[in-house]
Amino acid sequence: MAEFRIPVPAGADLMQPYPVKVPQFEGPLDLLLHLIRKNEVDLRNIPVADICRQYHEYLVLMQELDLEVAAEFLYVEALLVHVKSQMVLPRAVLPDGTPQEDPRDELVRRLIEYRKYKGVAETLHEMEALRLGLWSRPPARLEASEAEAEETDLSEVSLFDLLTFFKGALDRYRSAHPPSLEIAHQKYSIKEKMEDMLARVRSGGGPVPLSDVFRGLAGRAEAIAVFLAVLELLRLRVVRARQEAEFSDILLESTGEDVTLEGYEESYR
Amino acid sequence: MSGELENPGSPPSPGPSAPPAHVALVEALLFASGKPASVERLVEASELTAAEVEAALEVLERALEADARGVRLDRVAGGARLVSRNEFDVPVRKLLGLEGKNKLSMASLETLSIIAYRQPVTAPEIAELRGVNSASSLRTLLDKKLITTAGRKEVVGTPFLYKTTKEFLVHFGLDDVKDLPKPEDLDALYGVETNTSQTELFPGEPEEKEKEEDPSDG
Amino acid sequence: MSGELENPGSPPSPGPSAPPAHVALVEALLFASGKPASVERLVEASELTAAEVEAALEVLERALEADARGVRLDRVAGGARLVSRNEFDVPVRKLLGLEGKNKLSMASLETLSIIAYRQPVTAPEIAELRGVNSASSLRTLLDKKLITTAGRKEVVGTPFLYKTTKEFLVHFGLDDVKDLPKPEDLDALYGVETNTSQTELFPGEPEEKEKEEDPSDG
Repeated sequence: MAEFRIPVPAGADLMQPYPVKVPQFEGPLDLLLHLIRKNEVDLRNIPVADICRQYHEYLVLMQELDLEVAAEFLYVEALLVHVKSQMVLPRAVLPDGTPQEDPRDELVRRLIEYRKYKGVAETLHEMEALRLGLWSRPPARLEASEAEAEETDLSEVSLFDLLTFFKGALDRYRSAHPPSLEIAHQKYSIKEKMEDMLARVRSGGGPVPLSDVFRGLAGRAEAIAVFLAVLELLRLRVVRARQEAEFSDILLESTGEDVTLEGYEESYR
Repeated sequence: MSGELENPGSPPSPGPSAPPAHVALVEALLFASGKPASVERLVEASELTAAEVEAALEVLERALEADARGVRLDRVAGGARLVSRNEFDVPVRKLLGLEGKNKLSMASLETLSIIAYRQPVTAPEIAELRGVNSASSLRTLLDKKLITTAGRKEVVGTPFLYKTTKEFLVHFGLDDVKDLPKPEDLDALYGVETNTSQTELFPGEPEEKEKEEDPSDG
Repeated sequence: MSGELENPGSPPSPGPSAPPAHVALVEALLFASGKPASVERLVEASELTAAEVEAALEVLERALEADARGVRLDRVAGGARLVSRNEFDVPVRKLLGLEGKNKLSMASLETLSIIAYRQPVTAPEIAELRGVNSASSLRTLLDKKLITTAGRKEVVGTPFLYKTTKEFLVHFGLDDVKDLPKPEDLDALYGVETNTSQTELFPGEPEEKEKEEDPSDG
C-alpha cells in the first residue's frame, strides 16, 4: 500500500499545514481488508453496516480529492449495500433444516482468497528485493558471426509476441510500399480510361449517365482513375456534361471535337 | 570430518570434495552459459556423472562463498548459474551503463502470485480474484517475460491462459514453482485468524468454509 | 613483496598484493561485462585508482592461475576480460550448442509469425513481406519442426508452400491456427485501461536489461 501526500492547496494557511495522507489500495478487496483490519473485527463476522459506511466515506474522500474512483470500487460498494440489506431480513431455513447461507459468505470467501495472494505478493516482493543486485553474464557465443544475433528461448515467446512480430513485418512492409493513389495510378492508366470513355461516348449509343461509368469497377483505385479521366476529358473539351434537372443524373456526351489522345501525357503523376 | 589434511596450509574442509579438474570444468561451463544450466545439461556437456557434477557444484559453491569473491553460485530454475554479488550492484551497473532494476508493483505481484498458484489461468479469473481489471499488470509481466501464454481456455470468449516462465523462477530465486509456500501454508499464514473470540451467531455454518479455496463457486 | 602475513593459514604470496575487496570488485566487474573492459572503465565503475585496479587485476590473474580454475584473465589491448580456459573448449561448445537448440533469432521468429498468420505461404512471399531473403530462417524453423511444407504454389517457379506444424500448435497450446491472437486481443491488453488505480507504481523497465550487453560500448 503506497501513501502519498496531498499538496497544500494555494491560499491555505501555511502556518497550519494540513497534510492529508490517503492510503492507496490495489482494489476494492484491498480496501475492504484494510477497513476490517483497522476495525479489528473478525473476517468471519464483519459488521457490514459499519464497514459499508466507512467504505463509502473512503470513496467520497477520493472523489473530494479528485482521484478517480474505478468502477470496481463502485461495484463492491453496491455489493456491500446489498449484503447489508440482506442482513436485516430474517434468514429462511431450508427444507432440510439447515439455515440459509449467511449473505456475507461469498464476500468473505473472496476476501480470504484475495488475502492469500496478497500475502504471497508481499513475500515475492521481499524475495525480489534480495535479487535485484545480481547480474548474470551475457552467454558466450559459439561463432563470432553470431555476435550480433539476439536469440530468444522459444519457451519465452508468447502468442502476443508472435502477433507483434507479424505486425512489425507488416508495418515495415507498408512503410516501404506506401499504398493508395500511386499504386492505383500505376495499375490504372488515366489515359487508357480516357480512351475507353471516349470510345463509349462516341459509340452512338446516346449520352452516357455518369452513374453508369462507375458501375462494375474493381475498387476505389479504379474509380479514382475513371473519375480523373472524365475530368480530363471535360477539361480538354472532348466530352461535355449536362444535367437535365436538379439532382438528376449527369449525362456525358461527345462534343464532336475530333481530338485524338495520341501523345497525351498524363499529368497526374 | 574430512580425510583431507594433506595440505596443511588449507583450513579443514567440512564439506564434500571433488577433483579440482571437475570443479574447474563445471566453473568454465557455468561461466560460458550465463543462464541457469541444469545438472543434466552439465552432465551431457562435461561427460562427468551426475554425482560428479553435483559434487563439483557444491565444492564450487563453497569455494565462491569462502573467499571474498566477486561472484557466487545461484541455484535457480532447476539449475545453477554464476552471478555477480549483490554488493557490487552499483559498480556493475555503472560499468554496463544500466539503470537499477525496477521492482514490480504490488498490483503486478498480486497478479503474478495468482498466476503462479493457479496456472494456467485467464485474465477474467485473475480479475475476479483481485477484484480489479489486471490487464496492465499482465502486460508488464508479459513484457518482462515473467509470464507467457498457454493457449486459450475453452469457455465463452475463449480467453487466453497464462503461466509463469523460467524467468519467473530466476527473478525470484526459486528452484521450482513448487518451492512457493503451499496453499495450506498460505491459509495458516495469511488466512483466517482462528475464530476463538467469535460469537457463533450462525452456529449452523460449516467450519470448513474457512479453508475453502475455490472462489469460483461464489 | 607481501607485507600481509596476518593470515598464517594462507600460503605466502610472492606477487603483488591488493585488498581482497578490491579483487572481488574487479572480478565482479569483469564477470558481468562479458567483453574486454579497459582499466579506465574499471576505474570509473569501481571508484578505485588506476593503480588499485592494476594491482587487483594482477592478484586476480595470479589467483586464477594458481588454483586451477575454470576461467582465466585474458589481457587484451588496454584492458582485460575473463574467458573460460582453452582446455574446456570442447565441453563449453557442447553446452552452448545444447542451449542453442531451443533458441530462435528475431529473424526466425518474424518468419515464423508470418507463416503462422499467412499460411500457406511461399518463400518469395515471405521475402517480399520481410524485405530480406529468409532461407536460413526457413531452414531453422524446418529443423525445429515448427513449420513444414504444404505442397507447391502454381505460379512461376512453383515455389514450396509453408505452414505451421502440430508441434507449433502444441508448443503454443492452441487447437487451431484460427486461435492465434488477433489485433483486437493485443489492443485489449495494451490499450488504455479504464482502471486508473491500477497504474504501475514502478513503471516497468524491460527485464531484458539483465542480459543486455553494454549498449554504450558499441
